[in-house]
Amino acid sequence: MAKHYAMVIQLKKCLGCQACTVACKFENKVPDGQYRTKSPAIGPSGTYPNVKVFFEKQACQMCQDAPCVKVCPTTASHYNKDGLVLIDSHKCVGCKYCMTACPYDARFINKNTGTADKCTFCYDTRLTKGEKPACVTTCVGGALLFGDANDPQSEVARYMATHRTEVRKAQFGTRPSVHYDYEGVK
Amino acid sequence: MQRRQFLKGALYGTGGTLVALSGLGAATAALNPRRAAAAAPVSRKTVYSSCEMCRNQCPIAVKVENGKVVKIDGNPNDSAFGGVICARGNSGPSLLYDPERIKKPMIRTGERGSGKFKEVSWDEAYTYIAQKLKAVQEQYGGEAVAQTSHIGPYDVFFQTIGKAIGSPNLFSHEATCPMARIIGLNTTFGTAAINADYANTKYLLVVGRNFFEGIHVAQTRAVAKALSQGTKMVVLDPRFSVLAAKGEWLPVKGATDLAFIMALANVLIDEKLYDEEFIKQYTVGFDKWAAQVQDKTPAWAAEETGISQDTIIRVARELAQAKPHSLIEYGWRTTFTADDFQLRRAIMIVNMMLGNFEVPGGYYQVKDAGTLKKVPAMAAYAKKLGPVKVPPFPKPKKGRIDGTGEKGTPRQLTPIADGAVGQITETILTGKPYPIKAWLVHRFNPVMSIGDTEKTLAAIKKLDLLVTCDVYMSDTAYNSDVVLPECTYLERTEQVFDMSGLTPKYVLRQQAVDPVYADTKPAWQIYKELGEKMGYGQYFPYKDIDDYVERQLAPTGISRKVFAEKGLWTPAGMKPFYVRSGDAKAPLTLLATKSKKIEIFSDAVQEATGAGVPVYVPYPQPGEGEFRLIEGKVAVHTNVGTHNVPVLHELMSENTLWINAQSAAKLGIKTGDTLIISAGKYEHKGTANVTEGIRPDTVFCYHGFGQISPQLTRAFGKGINDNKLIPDQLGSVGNSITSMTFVKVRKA
Amino acid sequence: MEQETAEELYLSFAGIFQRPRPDIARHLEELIDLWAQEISSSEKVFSELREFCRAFPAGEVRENALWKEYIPLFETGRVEAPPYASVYLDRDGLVLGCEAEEVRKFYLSLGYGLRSDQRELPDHLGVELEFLARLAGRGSWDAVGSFRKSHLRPFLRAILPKIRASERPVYSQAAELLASWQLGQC
Amino acid sequence: MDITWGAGAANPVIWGWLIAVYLFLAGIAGGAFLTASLTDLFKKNGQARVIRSGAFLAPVAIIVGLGLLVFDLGRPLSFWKLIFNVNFGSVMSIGVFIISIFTVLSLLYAYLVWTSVKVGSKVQVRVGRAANETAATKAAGTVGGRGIVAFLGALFALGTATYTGFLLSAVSTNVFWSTHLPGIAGVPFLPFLFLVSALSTGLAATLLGAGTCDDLTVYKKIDIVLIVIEILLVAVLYASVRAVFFSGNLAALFWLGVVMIGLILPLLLSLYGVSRHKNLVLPSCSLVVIGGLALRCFVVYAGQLFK
Repeated sequence: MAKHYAMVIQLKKCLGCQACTVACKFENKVPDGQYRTKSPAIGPSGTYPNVKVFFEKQACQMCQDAPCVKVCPTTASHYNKDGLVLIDSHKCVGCKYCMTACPYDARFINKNTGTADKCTFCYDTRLTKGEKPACVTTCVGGALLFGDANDPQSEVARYMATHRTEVRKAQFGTRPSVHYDYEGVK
Repeated sequence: MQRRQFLKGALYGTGGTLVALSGLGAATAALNPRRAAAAAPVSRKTVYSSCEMCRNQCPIAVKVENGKVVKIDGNPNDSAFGGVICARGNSGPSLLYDPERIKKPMIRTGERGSGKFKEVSWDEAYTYIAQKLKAVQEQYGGEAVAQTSHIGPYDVFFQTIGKAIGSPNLFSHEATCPMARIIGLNTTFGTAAINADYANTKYLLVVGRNFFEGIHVAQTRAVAKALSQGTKMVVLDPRFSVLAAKGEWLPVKGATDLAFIMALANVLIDEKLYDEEFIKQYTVGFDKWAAQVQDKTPAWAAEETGISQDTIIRVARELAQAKPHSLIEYGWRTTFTADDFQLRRAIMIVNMMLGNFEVPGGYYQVKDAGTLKKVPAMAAYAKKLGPVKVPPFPKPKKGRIDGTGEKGTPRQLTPIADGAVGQITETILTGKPYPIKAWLVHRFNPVMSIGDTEKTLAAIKKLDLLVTCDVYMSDTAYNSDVVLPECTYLERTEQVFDMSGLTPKYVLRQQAVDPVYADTKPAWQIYKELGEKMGYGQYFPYKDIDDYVERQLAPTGISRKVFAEKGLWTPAGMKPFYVRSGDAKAPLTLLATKSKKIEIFSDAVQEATGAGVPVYVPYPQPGEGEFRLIEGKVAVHTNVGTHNVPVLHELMSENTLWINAQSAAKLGIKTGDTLIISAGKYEHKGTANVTEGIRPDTVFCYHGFGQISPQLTRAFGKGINDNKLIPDQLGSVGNSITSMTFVKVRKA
Repeated sequence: MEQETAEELYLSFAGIFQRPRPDIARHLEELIDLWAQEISSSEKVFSELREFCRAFPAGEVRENALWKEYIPLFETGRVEAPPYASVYLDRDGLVLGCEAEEVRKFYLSLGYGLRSDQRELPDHLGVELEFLARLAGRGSWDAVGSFRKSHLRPFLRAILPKIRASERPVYSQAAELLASWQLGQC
Repeated sequence: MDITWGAGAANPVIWGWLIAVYLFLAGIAGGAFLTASLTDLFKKNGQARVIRSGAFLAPVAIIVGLGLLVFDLGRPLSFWKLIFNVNFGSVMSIGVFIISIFTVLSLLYAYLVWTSVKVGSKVQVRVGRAANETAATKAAGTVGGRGIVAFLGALFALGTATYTGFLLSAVSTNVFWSTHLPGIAGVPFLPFLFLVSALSTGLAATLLGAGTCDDLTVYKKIDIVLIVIEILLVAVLYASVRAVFFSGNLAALFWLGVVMIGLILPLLLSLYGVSRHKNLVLPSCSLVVIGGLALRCFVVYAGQLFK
């Protein structure tokens, strides 16, 4: 069966420590001031002393119905053989149409290349070597699970089978491969 | 023609930077160099080392491509770290390749603090320092030289200089950090090498420590693991920290934590919930403690702390229910009050009432080689590092300026290796008990770390010599006479580091790449060379750091190769060792106290302070219109050391002043407003951050911002320098007090 | 321009843009004579240079005067013009980027390595100029041309305006002269 | 809480004023071309000044607009890749071809009109405006194929004007841009609005270019009709999407720029003008053009600032 790489983010375990943010920067040589992933604080909500806050790791959601792929005029944004949304920077002209289409603000114009850029799940540098993405391996809180959702034995598949997870902005029907477990934080 | 000769002589001779390589040029000169560069194969290697973006020395795996560090991961061979490293650790290359690092030794040419320097050779720098030190030594005696550093592998080399000179005034930064915890442990267990087994605890009460913002990767991971297994966590903190967000937040009134702890003891005794057997078998002085907490009822504590009586009783019962796998965290931060060490003692006493010593999910004594040797069944796992023998140092002629070690005074309890670093500026300014005229600083930034920045600057002006060794032109370096550039941790090897926990563990920092800036050097080399220049060569009997490591490893039989291949050593086959896990009555033969018992009542503390068990002291609370100013750590910075690292600066360049929404409304303050924060003597501008996440009588900012060295281009002047507002006030045992500053806040 | 002159000129600029040194400081007047002889530039440039020599007589006074300018200009903290090409040409603003590596390989391909006892980064302005002096000295004009085109000139175009803008005695004028010689402008 | 560490929020405005102006200019180009070509095709003895104005304005507007678009690209020099990598599912990819063909046709048409003017100017020598224009019209008739170019160009002008609306409405994840015609799911709203606005602004700009000339009443009447339709469409838009899109800084742009300057004032002026000053176009048409620009800016920004 074809692979379906997926990520599960357990928000109650995310400490907002930004280790993933920095790991990604060096793994993928992301220019300064730009980020493929970030973990902003959501909140605080409530009133003293009953306050809540959590961190939501944000990056490309690896949609299976990706608006960015649909609108890309040059087919630079595409699905690769493993179903990941990737960008062929040779084809990209930097029109930013994909950025307007992405409901997750996951994309940016790389200031070194002038082309659209975003999370790739570290496809070239790590996945193809059998390693997990840099953010996953450096996660201090252990909030990130990663694997092949089509393999029922994988960590992600087992987690999703036993926990209630959500995708962000489900109303757009983008079918993301990044799943969030909001248990204990909202 | 003459000119030509001169130029050639000057630049092709000793001054040149290039050298002709024989036999290479002719063969490849015809190649298109660009293409040649592109076609060359990439050489890749992974160097196991240890991090130094903070002081925890986490094991790391440094990926090097073509001699360049491209990525840093956690060392996957260490199960406590699991290949994980924090944001700061990940940022290493950003520091390594920063063009703003110091590159050469420098000597001041303008006024002190003018920022005018010239670069000199190392030899010139050493000569200059040696001459100045000699002059101070001759005029005022060796004790007029003070040395301060953070704590690190460099200390053994750095402090050799001071010891050789005959100065007793060697300081660590601990007094501005968790020294109270160390004293609390020393006086209760006879050693500070007591760790907590967070990962297996079932109930965790945290008093002011903030694992999720002051990150220690192994411990933070352990706490996170416990939480994910359903451990309940309760956090006492006037501010809603990230840690508090992951547990139950009890916004305790500042400086009253001891009341909470004593009330817990009161409940545990009152309801007979404590581990009587444990107390009887392993401790001394419980009756005196019981008498002390007898009237410290939950109702009383509720009044003191602002936490309801019911909550206090509930927490006590929950702790008792989960015992012995429940623990109260002993705290790892700057001190709240003058007698903070008594709070730390009280915490450990209540822990012992839970019987959580040497069991999973409780506290345990670190099982390093020295400790294990005492356990016959475990002795085989103990591989004690060899000492690197040096001749005896001259005995200092005078006592320390801070009174450390003086019997019959609270300073008797202060660890001699740490001292009260805040005393230095006071002594320089007053000349009491005797003058300090030279100050050597290594990887420490007193201007931003010893309370009252202005006072430290004034003190610096009175010195004959200030030498700072750092990687950046820190606020202190900027005001120094001589600045020495250390290379970063990625460019140096250091001695074997003991990182034992439930099993012994050694970690080795190993050089990953050549120094980026050729004239930066590792500390061991700097101080060995300086020592030799000063005629103290005999105190540096090793050839280089590799020789040093060899001497350490020689008696252990551990091969250096282990470190090259894995980055660390732990004894094969040894399981985590808790003395009492199999047998709850097993004797605690490892205890290092004189009585061989856990000292709830400590004779030493009694002798030093008259309070052999912790006694509650009420501290002032902020008055009308005042706020308690507290500070803390942030996950992306270390103390005052990383604010200029490009990537980290980008993540957080500025701090703000947290102020409670209701308090802010009364003052008409909104988020983003510019405020004047007034601590009486000093004022500081800051940006308001109105939040529900703080007590109405408290304001908070992250520490280390608002740096004053103009050569820290990025961090310079950004945010609030809390250190300017916090006075240089020393507690009973010499600890710096950071949570007793009251400020007024108004819109600018 | 004849071989000897080119070599001398490269050497003279290499000398100026490396860290201030007693011998260079001592012979500053001679360098100025050389420049006046070979490079046409405004009289103001030369008069300012000579004025500096008069104000700071050869010796420690002059050395310290040079240090006073050199450190904030090139060396520590808020440097006005980092002297490393990678800082400009690799966009992430850090040293030892691809440019440094390419320059180092260029040196290597022509039989030069960096001295191990006095190591400097390969893409330091002074090192690049010294390299060109050596090439000029041995008459490798093709290599000079190629190195200038692909490395030196892009670097000079980025750094010289910064040095000139700093208006620091000696360095600004030297940058002015180097610009008019190497970039054909004044 | 200042958990201020971590990446700051990204700038929500991805397509800024360059794109808004480009959309506006594409509209002007389409509208102007339609004005000129339809006059040319359907009105015997059509106003030559109007034809000329529209024919010249169209290529200038579209080329300047495309220039802005290319300038806005992350990699401006690689714009040609848009032509060689086609994604038929992408509105932009299709739009590239429509606009490219339109640009060529508008240039060709402008050339044809220009040559005919030259022919015309040889024939007549300052005998008065009427003679001039008649001659021009005659000359126009003499150039073969201009009608075909006008006709094909008109189709692509229609495509260009509508495309700018489709470009935005195809972003299905943008609730504002992808608003549908009320009651008719699947039919996007913006293409209609942009087409009407394009016709209106293109016509207005053409009239401005034509300057004062003989009776423009018919154009003015058309313009009034267009403005009325646009008012209706804007009202529909206002009623069918959330109020947040018309709030904040954009409220002024919408109410003042789009509604007052772009619609109400020109409508009043035009009504007044039709009845009183047959040849006065400057005030009303200028306002229409400014209003068209305001509309594009409003739509582009509102869709991005409020998601």
